[in-house]
This record gives sequence, C-alpha cells and structure tokens, in this order.
Amino acid sequence: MSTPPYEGPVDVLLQLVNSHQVDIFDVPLADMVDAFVAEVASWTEVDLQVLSEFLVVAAVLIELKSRRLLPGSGDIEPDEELVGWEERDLLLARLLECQAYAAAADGFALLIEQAARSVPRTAGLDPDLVVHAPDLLEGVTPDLVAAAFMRATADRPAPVVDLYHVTVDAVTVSDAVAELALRLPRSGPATFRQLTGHLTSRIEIIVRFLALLELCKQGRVSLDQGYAFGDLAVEWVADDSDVVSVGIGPTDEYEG
Amino acid sequence: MPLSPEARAVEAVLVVAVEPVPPGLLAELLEVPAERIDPIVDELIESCRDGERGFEVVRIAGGLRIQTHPDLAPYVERFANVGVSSRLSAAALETLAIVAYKQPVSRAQVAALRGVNVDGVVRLLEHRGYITPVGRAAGPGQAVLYATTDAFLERLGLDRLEQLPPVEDLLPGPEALTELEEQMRPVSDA
Amino acid sequence: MPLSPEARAVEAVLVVAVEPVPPGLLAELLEVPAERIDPIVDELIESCRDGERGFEVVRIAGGLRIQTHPDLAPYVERFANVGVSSRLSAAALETLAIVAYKQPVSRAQVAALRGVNVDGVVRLLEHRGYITPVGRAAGPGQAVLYATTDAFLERLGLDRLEQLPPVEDLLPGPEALTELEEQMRPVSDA
Repeated sequence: MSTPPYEGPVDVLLQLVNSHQVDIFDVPLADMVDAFVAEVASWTEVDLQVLSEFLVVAAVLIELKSRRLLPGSGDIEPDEELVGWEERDLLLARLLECQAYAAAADGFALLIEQAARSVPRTAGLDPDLVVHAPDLLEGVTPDLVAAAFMRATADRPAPVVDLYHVTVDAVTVSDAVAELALRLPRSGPATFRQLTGHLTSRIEIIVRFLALLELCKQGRVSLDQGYAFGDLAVEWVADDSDVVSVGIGPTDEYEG
Repeated sequence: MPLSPEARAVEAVLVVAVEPVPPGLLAELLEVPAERIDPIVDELIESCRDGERGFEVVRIAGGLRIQTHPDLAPYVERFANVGVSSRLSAAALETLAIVAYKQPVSRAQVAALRGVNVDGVVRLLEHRGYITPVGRAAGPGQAVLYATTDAFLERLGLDRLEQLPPVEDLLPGPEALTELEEQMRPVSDA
Repeated sequence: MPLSPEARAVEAVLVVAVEPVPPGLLAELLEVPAERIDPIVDELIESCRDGERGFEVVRIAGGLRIQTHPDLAPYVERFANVGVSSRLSAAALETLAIVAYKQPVSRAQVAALRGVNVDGVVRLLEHRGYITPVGRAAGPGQAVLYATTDAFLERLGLDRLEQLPPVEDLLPGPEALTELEEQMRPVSDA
C-alpha cells in the first residue's frame, strides 16, 4: 500500500470524500491535519506554498464547520445562509470537475504509455540524396540567430508585473453599486428577484447582493424581508441628488 | 502483394519525413486530388498491419508517419536512447488534462480548479512543447490563454483532439453526484 | 508473406536508426549468434526488393540502413523542397543558434536545452552543411560534438564566429534545473 503523493488541498478533500461516506462538513479535521502533518514530516524542505494553501482550505472547513456546530443557528442572517449555500454549490461543482480531470489524467497516462511503445522515424533525408533545396538561411541575419538563442535558452521569463491572478471576467461590487444607484431611484421599490432576474451567473447574483448590502450600509437603500427566505424588498431611500455623486468607498473585487 | 505506385511514393516520403506529413501535402506531391489520398493511405496502413512488418504507418496529429510496431518496443528501446521524454507527474498530467478539455484557458482558471498554484507545472508543459500560449483573454489583466499542441497529440498517439473521450463520460455518474450532494447538505434542522 | 519475428525486429531497429547499424550490434540486440544475422537481413532485403515497397534495405558502410527506393527520388526531392519549406522553422533556427553559441556541443546537450528530441533537426542542419561533427566528447558514450561550418558564416555574411551578436547567457542555473527535474519526477507508485 502506498499513499498517493500530496497534490494539494483539493486532492486531500477529494480523497476524503472518495474514501468514505464522509460528510464534507463533518470532515474529521484532526485526521486531516494529522495526515497533513505526517506528509510535512516527510519533507526534506519546507514548502511554504503548500503550507499556506493547506491553511486556507483548513480555515474554510473550520468556518463552515463551526457555523454548523454553534448553537442558535437561527441567529445567522438569512443572507449569510444564502452565501453558505453558494459556497457549497461551488465546492460541489469544483469537486466533481476535479474528479473528471483526474480521470482524464489517468487516461492520458495510459495513452502516453501505449504511444511510447512506438518510436517514430526521424532519420530524415537519405544523406546521399542530392537535394537542390533553396538556401534555408536566406533572410536569416546574425541578429535573428542571437534572438533565437535567447528564445531557446530563456526558460525563466524576465521579471514583469504578473497580472495573471486578475480574473478574466471579474464582476465588481462597485460596478454593481453604480448600476443599482442609477436604476433604483427611477424604478421605485423593487424585489431582489426583479433586480437579478436577468442575471445568469451565480457570481453576478452574489455580487448584486453584496452591492445591495453595501448601499444599505451607506443608508442609501432599505432592505426588508417579510419572512425567512422570503423575497427581499429593496427601496431607494437616499436623496436623488446623491445619485450623481456615487462616491463609493473601497469595495472589494470578487473573482468569478 | 506489391504496393500501388502511389502508396510506394507516400511510403518513400514518410521514410524521409521527420514529423507527421499532412495529407494535403501528400496530394500535392503526388499531384492527385486531395480526396484520392485517403484510399492510398489506407492501402499503405493495411500493408503493414497485423505484424507483417517491423513498422506501422499511423495517422497522428493531423498527419501521417512511420513508427516502430509496438510489440517490438523491447528491441527498439534497447537500441535507441529514446528521446528525452521522462514521465510526467500526476500534477502535470492533471494540468494537461484541464488545458486539453478547457482550451483556451488561463493559468488562473487552471489554478482555481486544481486549488494549487500551477505556474511551475504550466512552465514545464510549455517548455516540453505540450501546451502553448494562443492569445490573451479579453477583459482586465488580459491573462495569457493556453492550448495544447501537435506535440501533445503525438505524445498521446492521437490524430485529432476530438479523439479524446468526452469529458461528460469522465464525470462521476448521477448516483455519485447525489451521494456527494448528500454529504454536503447541512444538517436538516439548520 | 509476413516477415519472420527476427526480420521484423531488425526492421524496427533500422526504422529508428539514424546511422547504418552494424550486423554485430543487431546480433547483440536479437541475442542470436552473429552468423544468424545474414539470413535474417537477406530475408528483410528480399521483402522490399523489386519495387514492392517505397523503401529498400541496403548494406552500406559496414552496416544496414533503410533508404528510399531510387525510382521514387522525384517525390522525395519534391518533398525535401516543399516540405522543408524554403526557410528554417523556428525550432530548427533555435537548434542552430544553440550550436552556434555553445559549440562544440552534442545532440544530447541541445536536446536537454530544448526539451525535445532534436535528432531530425540536427541531421537536417548537417545535411545542408550548416553544422558538422568536429569530434567526440570525452567520457562515457563519447557523444559526437557539433560546430557550425564556414558555409554557415558565409550565408550570414560573417567572417568569424566572434562577430555574432553577444548574448547574455540566459541558461537556467543549476537550481532551476533541479526544480525542473523535481517537476518531472515520476509518480512514486510508478
């Protein structure tokens, strides 16, 4: 029996989910930490990256778990409850997708193994074959050769400001705030469903919700929910004159 | 049975080729209409099927090539110091799978799925020529988007990307989904 | 008529061989006595005689090799001209650049840098007279070392190699190589 190598916190979660009927929110955190610590003990060098990733996942699990364990779950704001559901849905989708790609990776390994049993012919042209080919170096200058060398040997890209972590289609709360601040004073009272009916992605709806909270905090809208899980009534309460100067403070950007 | 003159010509070209030769180029060389190439190639493939010869002719990465018959791998391996292709780690394979199915895809998207930083792995895969940048995403950040290459197809022994099993087939079945959902449901009295 | 298993094995080895293969080496690979090789080779030569295939197996320079059948030379030549195109591919140019700046250098060293097998490209460059073997490395294997030729300098309009533009040596340091190696480590349960 060999334990699979540690491939990141998502894999740990997957392994836990796959191995038993483990309630993901009832994951024995102590076991998980033990497994991880055992893994760390076998390292010759400490990998801070892996350590911090593990902390992130552990923190999410602890938060979810404590929310469930704490008495008086009725005190939890319904909207927080909603956010919790979103987290679960996203996590579920991600776990499933990861499972699919792990299966695909196994398939790739098999294909590669099969393909490796055949070796292509790369001998090229018969050496004594007279080929009247045009000069391959036509148009190649010494500078091009130097550039090709740089290209071939530049494994590490020059240090540049790396923006890859900026998500491709980020929707921002400030955008949503601005849009709502334009729409609400004109539309009069509306419900949350009306405000989000045209939105398709979950993250857009969440961002819209956070924007409303932001506006509520600033005293620009009133929010009212008649009963638990009822639709949210939204009303613009600020002076209309405020509209032109929607100077929203620092709002967060959410990755979609 | 001797090969037809056309199949012989194709075979000769494949003998000197160093990478898969696209059928269009073969049609050009033989001066025959493109649709005539497929039967010629089939004849050639057939002539070395069933272990009649030490090599086989295969359609790979959108072209044709000659390669050793798989059952002779022991001799070939002993003879040739085959390539520099060391094995890919599980992490690299999984990243490759995500790029293959989601292409074009950014590093951030792959990282979000795998839950770990994938910069090193992406760099390795790019260095090996299995993936390549194909453009930039619209929107802020303009993340570099990656796609798989012909070298990827060659390494997997595939002719076209469409030969990969559909990702739906790889998803766990409905019962597994239900099970997962069960596990993730909060206690009922919450 | 299918080939014998021994003839198939010899054919497979010749398919991947870049240089003529001495019969002694074939006997070693097949683990048969040296005198058994000649009839096996005869069988293989016979199987592609008389224009049955697009190639032939010949005894040359004390060894055996596969080469295109002479009567198909027009196709092969046309392929060499069209297929290789009139310019070097980016990959071929990079290989040439590495040889130019790192000479004398072995194929394995170039391959390690580029991360792919470069045998075909090196042969192409050698065949066109841009690079040439200049000796052998000390140590095990005694790899052939390549350097650029006068023809290469001439085509670039240079008198001496030193006239190539200076480049900053961007080769990854040992620590980066170790990192790469790490990522290429096979999975533990192999």
